[in-house]
Amino acid sequence: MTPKELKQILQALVEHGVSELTLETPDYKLTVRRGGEVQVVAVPQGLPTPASPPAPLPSPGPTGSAPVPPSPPAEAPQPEATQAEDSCAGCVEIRAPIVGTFYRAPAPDAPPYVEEGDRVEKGQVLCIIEAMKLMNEIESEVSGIVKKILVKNGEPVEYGQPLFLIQPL
Amino acid sequence: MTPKELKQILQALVEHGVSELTLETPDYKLTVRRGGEVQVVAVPQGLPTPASPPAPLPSPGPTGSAPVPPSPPAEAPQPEATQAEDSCAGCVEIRAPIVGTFYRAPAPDAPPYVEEGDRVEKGQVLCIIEAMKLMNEIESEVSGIVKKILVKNGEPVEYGQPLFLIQPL
Amino acid sequence: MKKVLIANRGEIALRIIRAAKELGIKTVVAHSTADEKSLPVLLADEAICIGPPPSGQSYLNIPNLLSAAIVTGADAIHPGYGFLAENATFAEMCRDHGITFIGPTPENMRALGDKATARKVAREAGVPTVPGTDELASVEEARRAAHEIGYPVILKASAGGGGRGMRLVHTEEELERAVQQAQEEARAAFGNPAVYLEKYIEEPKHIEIQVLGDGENVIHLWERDCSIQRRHQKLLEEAPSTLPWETRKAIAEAAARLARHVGYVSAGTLEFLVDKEGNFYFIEMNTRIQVEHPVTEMITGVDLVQAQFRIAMGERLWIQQEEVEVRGHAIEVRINAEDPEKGFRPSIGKVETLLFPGGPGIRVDSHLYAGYQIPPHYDSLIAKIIAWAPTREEAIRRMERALSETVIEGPGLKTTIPFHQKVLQNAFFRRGAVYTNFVARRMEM
Amino acid sequence: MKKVLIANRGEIALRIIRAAKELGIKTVVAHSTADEKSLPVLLADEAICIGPPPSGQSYLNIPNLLSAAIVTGADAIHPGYGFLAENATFAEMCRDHGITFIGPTPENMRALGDKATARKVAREAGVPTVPGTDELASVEEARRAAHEIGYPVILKASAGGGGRGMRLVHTEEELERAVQQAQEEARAAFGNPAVYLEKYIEEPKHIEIQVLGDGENVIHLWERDCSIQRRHQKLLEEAPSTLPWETRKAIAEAAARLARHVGYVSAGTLEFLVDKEGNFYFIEMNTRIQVEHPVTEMITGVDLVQAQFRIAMGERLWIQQEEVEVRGHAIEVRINAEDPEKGFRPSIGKVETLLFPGGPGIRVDSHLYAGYQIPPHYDSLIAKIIAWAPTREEAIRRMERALSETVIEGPGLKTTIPFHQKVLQNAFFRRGAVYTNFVARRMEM
Repeated sequence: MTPKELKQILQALVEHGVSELTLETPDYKLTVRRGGEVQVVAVPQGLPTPASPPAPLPSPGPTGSAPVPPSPPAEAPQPEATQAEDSCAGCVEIRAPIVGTFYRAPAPDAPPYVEEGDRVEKGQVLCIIEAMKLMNEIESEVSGIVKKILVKNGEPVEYGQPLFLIQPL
Repeated sequence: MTPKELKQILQALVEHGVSELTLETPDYKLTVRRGGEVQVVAVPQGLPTPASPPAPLPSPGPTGSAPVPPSPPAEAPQPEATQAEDSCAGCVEIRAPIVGTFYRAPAPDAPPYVEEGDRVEKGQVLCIIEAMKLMNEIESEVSGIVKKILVKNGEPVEYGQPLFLIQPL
Repeated sequence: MKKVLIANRGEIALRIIRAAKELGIKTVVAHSTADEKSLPVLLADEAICIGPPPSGQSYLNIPNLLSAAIVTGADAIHPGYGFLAENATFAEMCRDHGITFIGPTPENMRALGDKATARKVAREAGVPTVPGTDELASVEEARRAAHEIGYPVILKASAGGGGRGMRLVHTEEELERAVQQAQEEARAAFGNPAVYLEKYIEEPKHIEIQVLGDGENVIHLWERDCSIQRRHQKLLEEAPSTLPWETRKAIAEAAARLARHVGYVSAGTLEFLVDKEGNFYFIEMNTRIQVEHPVTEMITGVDLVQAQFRIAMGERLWIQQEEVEVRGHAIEVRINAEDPEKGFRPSIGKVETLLFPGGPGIRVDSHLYAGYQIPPHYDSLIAKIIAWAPTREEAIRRMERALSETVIEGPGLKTTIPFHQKVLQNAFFRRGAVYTNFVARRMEM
Repeated sequence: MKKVLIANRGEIALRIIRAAKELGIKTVVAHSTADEKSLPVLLADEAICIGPPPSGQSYLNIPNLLSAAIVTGADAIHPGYGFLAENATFAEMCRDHGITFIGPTPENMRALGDKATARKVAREAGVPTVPGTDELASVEEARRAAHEIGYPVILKASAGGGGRGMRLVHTEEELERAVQQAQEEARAAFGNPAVYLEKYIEEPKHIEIQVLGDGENVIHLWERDCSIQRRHQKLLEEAPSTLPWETRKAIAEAAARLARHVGYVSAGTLEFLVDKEGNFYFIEMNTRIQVEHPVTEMITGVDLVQAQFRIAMGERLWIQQEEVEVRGHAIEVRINAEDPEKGFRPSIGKVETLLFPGGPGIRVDSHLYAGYQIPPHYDSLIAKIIAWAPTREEAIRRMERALSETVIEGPGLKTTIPFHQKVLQNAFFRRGAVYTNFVARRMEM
């Protein structure tokens, strides 16, 4: 049993006002007793939720409510290829170094720089981010296979937003 | 189990008010017991401390900053003799049922009703609380030995303030 | 005055502490065991426990309160609102014990305390009251009176309030039966079948006038519109009202005249109903500070609670009527721990996440803090948010902005914020078309 | 204007959100990765990350900011204060991209942006400046000028600021050596040895005038006294000042005249030194909203940030000078995350317990929430508390009351609250005897 599973079980106990539980499975045996004089103040001290939540994001738009990039450590001033945590174990994440509009091809009628499944070399152009009418080529920081393209053509991207997952080879 | 996992489990226990837990898995057996009177405040989110603390109590004076009586359970409307927790195991606490001035004797020149070490009977007068020029006799609710007199003669007392510790016999 | 005992709790206890602190007067909060960890107890110079949670044994416990004042050396008592605030006997006992009661004299309270006496005083002062009768001796008397007043009329229980024993009568045919029903209901509810009859005012505004008196001089600080009510509970108040200038002035002057007539001392409020034609009728006087006093403070700049203190210390009124200047518009919402989706059922609990609004024109009066457990023993008011702006339209938008950034959360805790957001968005409210049955009619609640 | 991009952070970003919300304008907060969990990001309609924590790469990153406005469809940018607020090039680039810059025109900024040009403009408008010279070519020139102006005089670095390259000279004997020392220091600090000379104003008050212009009309909203400073950092501001009425009026009118002379657009502030005789000297203009703008809002009832929006939308000034009415007195304290006992050293950390003051006359502008981690990358201002009351004395007591109920606590977190409490208690401060070296002289800090 993982700590996360245990947490879920405890959560359920609290929600249903259970004070004692014994559970035996082939894998484990669990006994829990709650209550007595225990007064626990576990305070959700994160970001408060305002009475009216922010308006839903006009899609497409890069905002805090869009798929949030795992926040880079505050000390790392430059967004870099980092280990992707979610969908692709061992993958490297290529993030937007500037704010702008994401284009997969050099021109509207040209073929995309890369497709999912393509093999790319370090330094190869993956996409363009247009910012203030300038086209900025974004290069791959590793050699590998493009596992996932995370942004659609023509969508705005914010600083640090993950663009590609690349499985290094 | 890693120390980190253990920490997470303990965290979860605290958060869900668990007082006792036993967990047996093929890998390990875990038993956790958390204290009886445990009051855990994960985050110091209780009563805040203002920038300038309340002025020190003009002694003698009954205030929140005076030795605070363990708060009676909210449901018990009447202050009653209760198990004293601190200085005298098994003692019964006699508390002030009204607000007023505490007198140990019926008159300034009379001897006190009781002294520490005296044996008292249930119903015996222990002291007087003067409120609005009326003398209210406070009687012992148990028979026993007066272990401690908690208030000085002539001091004001607030509702619920402990006055005597009596060891029942 | 050196030290004041505050015989109240919650936000008004805090409000009184703030006024006293600013005047350099020490504070003692008298509290029940349930309020031991309340913000007023923390912020006062001293605190003294005066009884168990039920208010009958603590906040209404006169011997313990007086005794608390005596033993802590307090030379004054501020009663706040509710509890003992309008209890003439308590005010008298304070006086007998040499303790200044911060409020009107017992004589003021008795002259205005019950509705019947107050109506009589109003008539003496030439202030219109709702046309009506005394207790009805017979159906025949009711018939004569109703004919004279003109239908529709309303029957009310002499002993009662809160809607019980009330009957609306549109025509003479309905009258006899209605009188009988009202009497039966009144007997069942109050043990007294006596009823009286009044003119029924359709869709009235509830307008109240704030006055300040020093026993000789009385000034008014204009009106508050408290028409947004649900079952006679005020929920949202504003000042000034949207009434025409002449009407506002006429009501305010009538109110000041009445208060002057009884030599009123301290802050007080005179309540009126105003019909669509601008006719106004005095209903009753509240001889105390009101929950909604901040809206008047916001538009006049006068600190009403400080004023209560200063008058109680014997100061003559330091502002003349001509010096009372109204600036802009203010709205107060009462945030109650109630679930507006479930019939405003009280919703107690622990406040875990708390974020109050700030910025220009926003005032917050609240005894909440993060971690505070709302006790189940008292009323459900947990915060007042007041918005000021140069115009009513801007004040409404500012209040909407303020509520959008407010967070009061805890397990199972519900507040009336969503209700207020709906009121503020309501098109009738926005154009000032409010009256005492607004919530029932326009909000369907 | 439909949507504004806020190119700032902290309390001013929140202030701008509030103004925009009340005007029905959508908001996008441009933020660095360090401010991802900030209150403005939460409360805005949208948020967009524009760079890493260092402001050079985020809040000063013009391409990313403009690009952020373009991709989010914002048609306006509000720069707040600091960062790009007074950058004429940025304002120009906004214009070039069809984005409304909420502030003065680039031309306004250039006419008033640097001190030397601003002094010239002031002289054209007949507004007195501190008597002084341009860059000194020789010690001989310095001698002649000092003789003409009269001792004491002060030498200042042309390229500099913040005290370096400054020398106070009391007599002609000291002059030559002082010029040489000042030049050496200026070279070392700024790579430019040029110095100039000015009349030294003893114990001056720092008085600034708030103006609002629409390009043609300019009104003033009276003054703020910002004399309570430490090392040129303002710590406490108030309005009105304790100067005599004639002096106040003369300075305010001079300021409005200067702003009118350049066809000023938006909100701006003109700074003056005022000596003991009431002579006043223009120093510089801040072509943006200021940290201390709330004190003016409190006494005039005018929302200055909303005014910036309305002017940017092309509205003509909706208030005339005669309609600007001052009511009461307001004081602002800047609460910084600094340890006043350790030389105001920045003290960052997590805010665990938070309780802001409330009640009458109190306004709080702060981006804090319980659980907020103060990032180390930006300035240390964490909250502004503003107290309003009918008189200065009452405002001081109200501020003391407000600070006594404020709690901003976290492990290792220190704030300037104790410093402000000392200032408020200071007898010289209480009688209005403040000047720019008050903190050094009266507080010994």
